[in-house]
Amino acid sequence: MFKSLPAYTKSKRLSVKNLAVEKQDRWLFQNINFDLQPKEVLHLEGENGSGKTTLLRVLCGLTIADEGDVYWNDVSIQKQSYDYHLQLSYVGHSDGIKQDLTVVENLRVAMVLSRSIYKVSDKQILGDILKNIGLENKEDTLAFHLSAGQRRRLAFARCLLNDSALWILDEPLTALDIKGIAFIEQAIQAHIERGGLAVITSHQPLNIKNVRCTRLNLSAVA
Amino acid sequence: MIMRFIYQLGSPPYFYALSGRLLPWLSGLCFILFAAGLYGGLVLAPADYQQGDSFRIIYIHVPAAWMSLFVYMIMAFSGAMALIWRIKIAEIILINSAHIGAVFTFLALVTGSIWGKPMWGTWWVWDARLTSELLLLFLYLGIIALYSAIDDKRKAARAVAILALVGVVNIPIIHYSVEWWSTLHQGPTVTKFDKPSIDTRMLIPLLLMAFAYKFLYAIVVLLRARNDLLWRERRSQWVATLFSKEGA
Amino acid sequence: MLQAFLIILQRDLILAIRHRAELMNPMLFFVLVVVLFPLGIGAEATILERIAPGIIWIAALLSALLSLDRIFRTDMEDGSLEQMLISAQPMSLLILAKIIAHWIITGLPVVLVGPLLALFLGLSAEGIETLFFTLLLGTPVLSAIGSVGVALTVGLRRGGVVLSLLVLPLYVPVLIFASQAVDAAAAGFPTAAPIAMLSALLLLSLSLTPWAASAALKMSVS
Amino acid sequence: MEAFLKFIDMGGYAGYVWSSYGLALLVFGLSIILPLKEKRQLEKRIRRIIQNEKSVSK
Repeated sequence: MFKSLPAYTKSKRLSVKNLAVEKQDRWLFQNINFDLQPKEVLHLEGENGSGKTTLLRVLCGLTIADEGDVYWNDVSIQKQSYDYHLQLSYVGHSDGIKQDLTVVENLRVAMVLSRSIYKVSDKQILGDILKNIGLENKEDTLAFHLSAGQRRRLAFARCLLNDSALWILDEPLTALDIKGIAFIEQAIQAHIERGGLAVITSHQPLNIKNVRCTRLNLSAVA
Repeated sequence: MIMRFIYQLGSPPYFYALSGRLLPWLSGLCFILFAAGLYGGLVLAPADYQQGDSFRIIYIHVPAAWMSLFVYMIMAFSGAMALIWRIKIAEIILINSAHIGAVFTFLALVTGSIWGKPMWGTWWVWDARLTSELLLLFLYLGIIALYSAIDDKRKAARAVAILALVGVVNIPIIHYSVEWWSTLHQGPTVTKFDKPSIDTRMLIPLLLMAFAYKFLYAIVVLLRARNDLLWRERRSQWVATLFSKEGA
Repeated sequence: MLQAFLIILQRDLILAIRHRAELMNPMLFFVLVVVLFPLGIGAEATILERIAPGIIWIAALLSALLSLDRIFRTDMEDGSLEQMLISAQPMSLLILAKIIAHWIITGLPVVLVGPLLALFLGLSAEGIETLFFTLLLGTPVLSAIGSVGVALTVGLRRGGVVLSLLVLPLYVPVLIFASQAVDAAAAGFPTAAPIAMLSALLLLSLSLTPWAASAALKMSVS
Repeated sequence: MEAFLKFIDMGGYAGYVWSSYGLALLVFGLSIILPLKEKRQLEKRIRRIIQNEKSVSK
C-alpha cells in the first residue's frame, strides 16, 4: 500500500524561531530553533519532563509558546490554522480513541475531522487501512476490547487517512510488539519518501533508512 | 499613535515606572475629592424632606453601585484586549479589578440593605436593583473563584478574560429579566433615585463622591497590579536593576 | 461541514446510548428534586399549584448542572478533544453538535417528563401547555451556556463547585422568563412576551456560546 | 457642641448612616492596606531570590 502512493503535493517547510515555553515560572525550554524540510525527520530527545510533549503540542498549535512562533512555509501557524491543520496528523500521549466506539466508528470520526481524502462510506478503503494496521476483522469490536498496542495502531491510523504532509508523533512505538514497530517504521519511511515531514519523540531508536534525521536534545538546551 | 502608547504601556517596566509616578498624584486627588464630597454630603446638603438624614447613605451607596458596573465594563474591555492582543498589562488589570469590583458590589448591597431598613421597614426587599446587584456579586465571585482555581496564572487570566466577556453580554439580559420579574410581582417599587429634580446641593457631593470612587479604584488596581507584576517578573532584568538601584 | 456536525452528534448519541445506566441519572435526579418539594413544603394543593412552575424549572436547572460535565470531560481525558482542536473542521461547529447532543440526552427527557410532573403538582392545563413550550425553548439554553462553563473548568481537578458558581447566575434569565410565562398562562394572562424573550435567548446562546466555549477549550487544553 | 451632637445624631438615623460610612471606611481601608502589606512581603521575597541567584552564579 505504501509503495503505490504518489508524492505529497503540499509539502512545505516547518520552521521554529526562538521558541520558549515557561512552566511554573521557569523556562521549560528556551531558544529552540530548527528548520525542517520535506523528506526530513526531527527526532526529539530528552529526559522525562524536559518538555518534549509540550514542544510537540506547541508545534500542533495546541499550546501557545511564551516566546517565538512556529511557521509553516514561513507563515505563522496561528494565521493559517485551517490550512495547517489540514496538513497535520498528530498522535499524542492520550490516543484520542473513544473506548465505547467500535474500531470503524472511531475511524469514521477521525476521517471526517481530518477531511479525509477518502469517502467515509468507502468500505474498501476502510478495509485496506484496517488490514494495514493489523486490525482486520475487528471492525465492529469496541475499542475498549482492544489491547494497548492495537489501540495505539488504531490511533496511528489517523496519519493514513489524509494526505497530511506533517506527522507529529509522541512516542509512537510504546506498547507495540516487534511487528507493530516494524509497521510504524515502514509507514514513516514511506511517508518520508513521499516528501513528508515528521517530528517524533521516542525513547527507542527509530530504524529508518536513507533519511535525514536531525536530533534535538531538549535536556541539553535547558 | 494611540496604539503605540498602548503597546508602550503594555511593557511591564514602563508600566511599573509610570504607575509609581502616578500613584502619589492619584492619592492626593482622591483624598481631596473624598474630603470635599463627604463635607458636602454630610454637612452642606440639606436633609431630604421625605427621608430625613437617612438619605445621606446615598453618597456611599449610589457611587458603589455605579462602580460595580463600571469595573465590570473595564474588566470586559481589558479582557478583550488580553485575548486579542495578548497584552500582559491588560491581563493584570483585569484580574486585579475583580477584588475591588466585588468590594464595591458588596458595599452597594449592604448599604442598600441598611438604607432599606428605615425606608421599607425590612432589611431586604426583592427589589430589582438589589437583586441585580446580588447577581452581579455572584458574577464577580465566580471570576475570583475561577482565577484562584487555575494554577497556571497566565491560563487563568485567559479563562477569566473569556468569562468576563461572557458576563458582559449577560449583564444587560440579567438586568432586564430581573427588572421585568420585579415589576410583575410587586408593582412599581419605591424608586429611590428617580426624584423629578434633585437639589444641586445634594447632587454635587454625589458627583464628587463618584469621582473619588473612581480614583480609589484606580489606586487599588495600580497597587495590586504593581505587586502582581513584580512577582510575575521577579526573574527579569528590570526587576533586578530596580532592586539594585534601591541599594538595599 | 454538515457531515462533521452530524458525525459528532451521532458519536455523542451513540456514546450516551452505550452508557444506558448513566443516561437515566439526570432525569431521575430531576424527578427526585421535584418530589422533594411537596415533602418539604406540605401537600397543600393551592400552594403546590402556585409554585409548580418554579419547582420544575429549578429542578431542570439543577439536573442540567449535574450533567454538564459530560459535555467535555471524557473527551478531555482520552485526548479526543485535542484531535478536535487540531482537526480541519471549525471547532465552534463541533461544539454546537456537542451542545445539541447534550440537550437531546439530558434536556429532552426533562421536556417530556416535566409536564407530567406538573400534572401531579396540580398545574392547570394552560399552565402545562406553556410549561412544555418553555422547557422546549429553555433547556437548550441551559446546555449552551453550560458548555462555556464546562469548557472553562474542564481542566481543573475540582471544577464542580466553581462550575456551578459560574453557570447558575447566567441561568437566571431563563429561569425568570420561563417560570413567569407559566405563571402567566396559569393565571390566564398572555404569554407572548416571555416566550419571545426565551426564543431570543435560545437564538443568542446557540449562536454565541460555541465561540466562547471554543476559546475556553483552547485555553483549558493548552 | 449642640450642633455637633445634632450632626452625629443624623436626625435619628445615626445607626444606619454611620454604619454605612463605617463599613465603607473599613472595606476601602482594607483594599488599600492589604496590597501595601503584600508589597512589603513581596519585596523581601524577591530580594532573597535575587541574592540566592547571585550566590549561585558566583
